[in-house]
Order: sequence, then structure tokens, then C-alpha cells
Amino acid sequence: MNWNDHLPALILIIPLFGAFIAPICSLGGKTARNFLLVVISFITLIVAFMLWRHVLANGISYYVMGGDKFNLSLPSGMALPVRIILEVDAFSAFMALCGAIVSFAGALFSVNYMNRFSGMGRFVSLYCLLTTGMLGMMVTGDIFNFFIFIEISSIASFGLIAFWRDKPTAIEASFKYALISQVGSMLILIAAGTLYGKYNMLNMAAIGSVLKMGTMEKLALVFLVGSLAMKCGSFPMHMWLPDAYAEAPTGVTCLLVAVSQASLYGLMRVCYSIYGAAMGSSFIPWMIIVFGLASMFFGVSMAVVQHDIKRLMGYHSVSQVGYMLLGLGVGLLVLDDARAMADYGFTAIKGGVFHIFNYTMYKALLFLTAGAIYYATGKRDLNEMGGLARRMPYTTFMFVIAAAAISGLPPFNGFVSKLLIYESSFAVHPFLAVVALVTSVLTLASFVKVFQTAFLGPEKNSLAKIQEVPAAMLIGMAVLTAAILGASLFPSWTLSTLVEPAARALVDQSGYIGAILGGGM
Amino acid sequence: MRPLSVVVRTGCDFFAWFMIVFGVNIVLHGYMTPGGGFQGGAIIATFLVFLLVAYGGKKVLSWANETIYEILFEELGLLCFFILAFLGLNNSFFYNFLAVPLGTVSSGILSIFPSSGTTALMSVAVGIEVTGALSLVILTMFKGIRLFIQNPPEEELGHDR
Amino acid sequence: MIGNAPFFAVGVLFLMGLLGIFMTKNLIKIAIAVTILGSSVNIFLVALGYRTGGTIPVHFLAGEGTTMVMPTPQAMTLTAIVIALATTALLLSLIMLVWRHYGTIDVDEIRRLRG
Amino acid sequence: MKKTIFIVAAIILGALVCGALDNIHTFGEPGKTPMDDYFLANSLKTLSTENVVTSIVFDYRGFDTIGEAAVLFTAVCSIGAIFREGRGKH
Repeated sequence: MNWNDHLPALILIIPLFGAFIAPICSLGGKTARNFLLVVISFITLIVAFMLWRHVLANGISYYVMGGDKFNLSLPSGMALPVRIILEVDAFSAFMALCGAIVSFAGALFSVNYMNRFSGMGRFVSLYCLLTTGMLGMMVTGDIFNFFIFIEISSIASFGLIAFWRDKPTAIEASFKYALISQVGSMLILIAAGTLYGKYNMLNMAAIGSVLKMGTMEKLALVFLVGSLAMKCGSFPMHMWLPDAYAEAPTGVTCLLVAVSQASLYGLMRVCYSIYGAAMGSSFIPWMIIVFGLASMFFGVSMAVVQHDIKRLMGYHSVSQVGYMLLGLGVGLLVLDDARAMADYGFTAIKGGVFHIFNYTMYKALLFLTAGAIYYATGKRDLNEMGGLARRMPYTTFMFVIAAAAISGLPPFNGFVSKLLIYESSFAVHPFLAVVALVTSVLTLASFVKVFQTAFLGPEKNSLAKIQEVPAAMLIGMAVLTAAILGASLFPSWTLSTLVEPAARALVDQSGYIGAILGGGM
Repeated sequence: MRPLSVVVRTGCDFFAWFMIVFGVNIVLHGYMTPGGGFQGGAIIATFLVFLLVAYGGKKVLSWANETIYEILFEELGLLCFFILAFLGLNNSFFYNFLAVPLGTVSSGILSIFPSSGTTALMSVAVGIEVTGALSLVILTMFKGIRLFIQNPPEEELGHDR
Repeated sequence: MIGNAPFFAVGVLFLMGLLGIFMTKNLIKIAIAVTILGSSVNIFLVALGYRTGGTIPVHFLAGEGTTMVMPTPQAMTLTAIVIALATTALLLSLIMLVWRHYGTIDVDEIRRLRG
Repeated sequence: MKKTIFIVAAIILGALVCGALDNIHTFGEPGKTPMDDYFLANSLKTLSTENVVTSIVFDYRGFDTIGEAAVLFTAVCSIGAIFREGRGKH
């Protein structure tokens, strides 16, 4: 038995198993529990890395759940797959790698951060389940299975957002998210049901091979795009996002960032791989672009007036999601126009994909530094902080790196991805690039404000006794810092190895379909 | 919740056990008649609801032990399900390695299992899991009512120092 | 058109659920509306699998040579029901905690998170 | 004002759902159903399972079921977490 073949299943099995044995492990005390959390997320990271290597070397890897052979996608005498198939192309593997890195960093951070709270056995279970849901959304190739993993991740996030149940705001944020996410999930289920009813299949690649645009398919696409955009925090339904991000425990917020990226992944998978060239009109791409522009601008304009450091970062998340929607929407706009695609469309997709990596890393790091400040001082209001740079030098250093990356200052990776998005969106219409630039400037202004008020300036008397956070939290942050620095120092290597295969796999609809339908024994 | 009258309690004593028998029947025959793990598990979990309605919260909470429900039912069912799925990994995860096609006669160790293989066994495992999970949901939500009686509401000491 | 009456019933139920979520002020009623939304989707899935004159998809109960209804939507419905149950239980628990913190379950009076 | 917008949005969404459902197939007459025919034909023959729905739930789409069990487990964990006793330590 070659373990490499089973990697797509193992990446889901391991965190799921961790979640299932967490209640038994937590009978063995605090150390066993924390050990389980860190070890499970570390093994997941290793498996995600091996999966990424495997996919880069051998092309799309797929896994038939319950088949006679793991790669027997079509049973004898059938032209279509009947079982659940996990399909991992370079884009999925790239997303899973990002998610696993963030999950590992958040787990390391949570070990110390959540130390003084009760109910940690439940926390470990829910954290592993949230990881499972996120990774499952990224690797599955079945539309109903996708719905299941969405539900796992949303229900786990409801519980984790309300984890500090003695804070009324946490309960309220969780309830708000629960309502919005339930409406969204039901719309996704209706869309999956309509697609099943018409074509009698649930596999994404198989649906993509026979899909013809009609009234029902258009409406199903609108439901899928609308609800997934809602779940990744795009503009018209973004109000749950800052609340949820601010009220969740910080290690969880860091993972929620990656979970929203999983929703974005689903959106892109639906648009590029299921509908793809069959989409025909440019209504949906423009809808995505307009969503992106609106979330960029409104998100950042709400962010600059915030005092609460985590809410401020939550609004910045809304604005950053806009960049990815813009980049990937521009790519979608020119999907069936080969010349424009080579001209600027592929650049836009590369920018969007690279920005997913960057956003996941630096936003998670920013939330972790905010959590470190909260751990040390017990405060979240910017007006009550000051002069933290002397007391917490490592946290300050990592905050500066993350803030510079998110504002798009030249040597850092945020600059590269933003530049790719600017130049490609300029080719569509200059207005898009102008909005993106203004957003970037406002982001810079906002983070300069945070840096100046929290870390510089006179030391407050109330903060005289604080000290640097424990080592495990610093290591958690350092993992993400290393990822940011790596992508900043070697941008061309990152672009060619990490980003470009992912972008190429995203565009290649026939490859995604052919791997399943052309496969078999 | 207060206990109900003695008539109700006696009736409940009698009928609650039939719910368990009925549920187990549905779980065990899930692979051939309508039913299966989820439906049967949900029926078995009504046992606790019966007792809760008839005897009131105080008594039932002293009888029911949450750890037993969690470890013995929920975890056991989940892990059995998981391990049954994992054992087929030689072919693929979730491969039905015990199934015997119709018309062939099973022999040896295989003949002690139902001929539908892991389908029937997984159904039992899920039945156990759902019993534990739904009973735990009911117990935990019922215990949650006690939070209203405590005054002032308890607070975590960790954050906001 | 009239042959599709079950699908229209699903659409009307879905609309009722949405209106219930947006219009009512009581959190319990909102949770009920979410349940209605879930039920409408379940009815939709079951209706999707119906074949005229079809029987139960169990072999020895249906007999030889009869048409059976499609089994996959029923399996999907089972899954969706359990998920709806889990969500409803969680929503009700959150409502209990909201009541404990605020002493009310009216939407207008619990808005502490703004801006 | 805000309420009116919500109501209009809800009605539009409901109309869209009606429109999508009307265009699938006539009720009771699905077109070609290769996947379901495969299940109906093979569940008794190769798996010896009389109940086709159970064979789908636990075999053909078994991975959905483990997800579903995980959803139930998640709900139990979440409810247990938000109703937990204990106050942490300083």
C-alpha cells in the first residue's frame, strides 16, 4: 500500500480522528489534550505539504471513497461517477497548504492563550472539526459533500465564536452568524438539488462536463455565488464578519480567516470548474467584481474609524477579500477570450491566488498579534494602549512585518500581489485600479494609526507591569512570520512554484473534468 | 420540571422500555427494512425524554451520567464507525470489505456477519452514536436551564483581568 | 405548470421562512423560521426523487419488476434532516444564553454590537 | 426603510427559488437517471442490501454519513461548550 495514494483521504481522516478522540484524551489531563491539539495540526500540516508536493509532481490526484480501487472513478458499465470523489488539483492543494499552516499556527497559539479557561476538551474537539470542515471544503469534488463540510465548519464556528459564553457580545455575534450562514447553506443545498434533479449527478467534474446554460442553471449559479460570497464576507452581507472575528477567541479567529478562504475557494471552483466556459454572459463576473470593489471600499472606510483593535482588523478582512474577488473576477471575465486571457487575465488570476496566500498569512498573524496584546494587557481598545514596543519587542516586530505586508509596502509580499491586481484590473477599466489603490492607501493610514497608538507613544501607567507573551504563542506567530518573509524575500520563486501551478489549474477546466471522466482503469 | 402524577409515571415506566426495544429493532434491521442508524437512534433517545417529562429534571439528572453517555455511547459509536471505514483502506477508505454478493454463500469468519457487510455494522455504530448524541443534547440543554437560577451569572476569570 | 405544484409549495415555504427570519422580532420565532426553511429544502429533495407510480426503494417490499422512486434524494434528505436538527439545537441554546444575558428575546433590544 | 428592503429582497429570492424549481423537470417524471438506476440495480446484487437507501447512506455515499455524524458530534461539543460549568483559573 502506497501512502502517497491515500493522501487526499488522510488529510481529512487525521483531523477528524483527532476530534473524535479528543474527549477521551482530555480525560488524561491538560498535557495530553494540548499535546493532541498540536500533534494533530502538525501532522495535518505535514500531510498537506506532502499532498501539495505529490500534486505538483504527478498532476491531479483523486480518491474514490469506497470504490474497489482508490482510483477507479467510473464503475464498470457507467459513463459517470457514482461515488464520492475527492479531487485535488494544484489550486486545492495550494489552499489546503495555506489552511494547514494557519491551523498549526493557531493551535500553537491557543495552547497558551486558552490555558486559563475552562472547557478546553470541547475546544480541542471543535478546533479539529473546524480544521476538518475547512480542509474538506478544499479537497472535495462532490457538491453535496461540499455542503456537508460547509455545515461542519459553520456549526463548529458557531460554538467557537460563542466559546466565551459569559460575554453577551460573543453570544450575539454567534447568533447573527448562525442565522446568515443557515440561509446561505439552504440556498447552496437548493442549488445542489436543482443541479442533481436536472443532470442526475452530484460530482462537480461530471456536472461541468454536461452543463448547458438555461434558466435553472443561471439561477443555481446566482444562488451558489451569492451564498458563498456571503460566507466569505463580501460586501452586502459582511456585517457578521467583524463581529464574529472580534468576539471569537484569537486562535479561532486566525482559523476563521482560513475558513472564509475556503468559501472563496468554493466560489472559484463553482465559477471556473463547474460553469467555466459554459457561463456565456459576463453578468456573474461583473457581479463578482462589483462585490469586490464595494467590499474593498466600504470595508476599509469602516475600518479607519474603529477603536477596537480586533474589529478594526475584521473590517480590514472585508476589504482584503475584495482584492481577491476583484482579481479572480477579472480573470473570470476574460475566461473564453484567449488573447485577453494571455494579455492580462492570467495575471489577474495569479494576483488573486497569490493574494489568497498573502492574506491568509498576514491577516492570521495580525489577529494573533492582537490576541497577544489582549493576553498581555487585557485590553482591546486602542485608546487605552500605548508604548507597548518596549515591553513586547517580538510582538512589535511581527506586527510591523504583518502591517507592512497588508499595506502593500514594496519589499513585502502584499506589494507583489497587489501590483499584479492593479495592472490587470487597469486593463479592464482604470476605475477598478483607482479604487484598489485608494483602498491600499487607506489601509496603510489605518495601520500607521494602530502602530502609532498601540506600540509607540508614552507608556500608560496601567501598562507598566506587562511583559512579553509566553514562548508557544511567539512560536505560533513566528510560523506565520516565516511564511510572510519567505514569500517576500523570494517572490519569483513563490510565484513560479506556489502560485502559477495553482492559477493554471484553476483556469484549466477540461483538465479538472478529464481527470475524473477520462480516468478509470 | 416537576414530576407528573403517578398514573403518568407508571405508564412511562411501562412504555419507555418499549421505545428502546423498538429503536433497537429498527437499528438492527436497517439494512433490509425502512430505517437505519439515525432513525433508530433518535427513537432510542426518546427514552430519556420520556423519563424527563414523567419524573422531572431533578431525579433524571441524578440518574443519568453524562460521561457514560459521552464515552460509552457517542465515542464508542463514532470510533467503531471510523474504524470500520478505516479497515477498508487496503482498497479505499469506506470500502465495503465484508460484503458478500447475492447468491454466493459466505463461509468462515465472514458468515457471522450479515451478508451486507459493513453496511449493517455501520448502521449499528451510527445507531449507538446518535443515541448518545441526542441524549447528550437533551441533557446538556436541560442542565443549561440551571444557569438561569444562579445569580449573578458566573464569569470566566481569564479574560478581562 | 400545475403538475409542478409540489415544487411551488416548496418555493412558497421557502419564502415564508425567509420572511419569518426578516420580519419577526422574537428570537424563538426566528428559530422556527429557520426550521421552516430547512423543512422546505427537505420536501424539495424528496419531491425531486419521485417517479409517478413509484414504490418504496426496498427490494423485498416493492416486489419484482415495479418502478422504484429515486433513492439518492432520500439519502440526502436524511443527512439534511440531521444537520437541520443540529443547527436548531444550537440556535435554541444560543437563544437561552441571550435570554440569560439580556433578559429579553426581542431583536430590537439586544443589539449591542453596532458599527 | 431597512425592513422594506429586506422584505423586497426576500420576495425576490423566493421568486427566484420558484423559478429555479419550475425549470428542473415535471414533477414525477425525471428524465434519464443513470446514477439512481445504478444504485437500484446493484445494491441487492453486489452488496446484498435490500434497502437501497441504507446502501447509499452507508456505502455508496458513506463519506457523507461520517460527515453527518461529525455534524452531530460538533453540535454536541458546541452545546457542551456553551453550557459548560467552571470558571477557569487566574
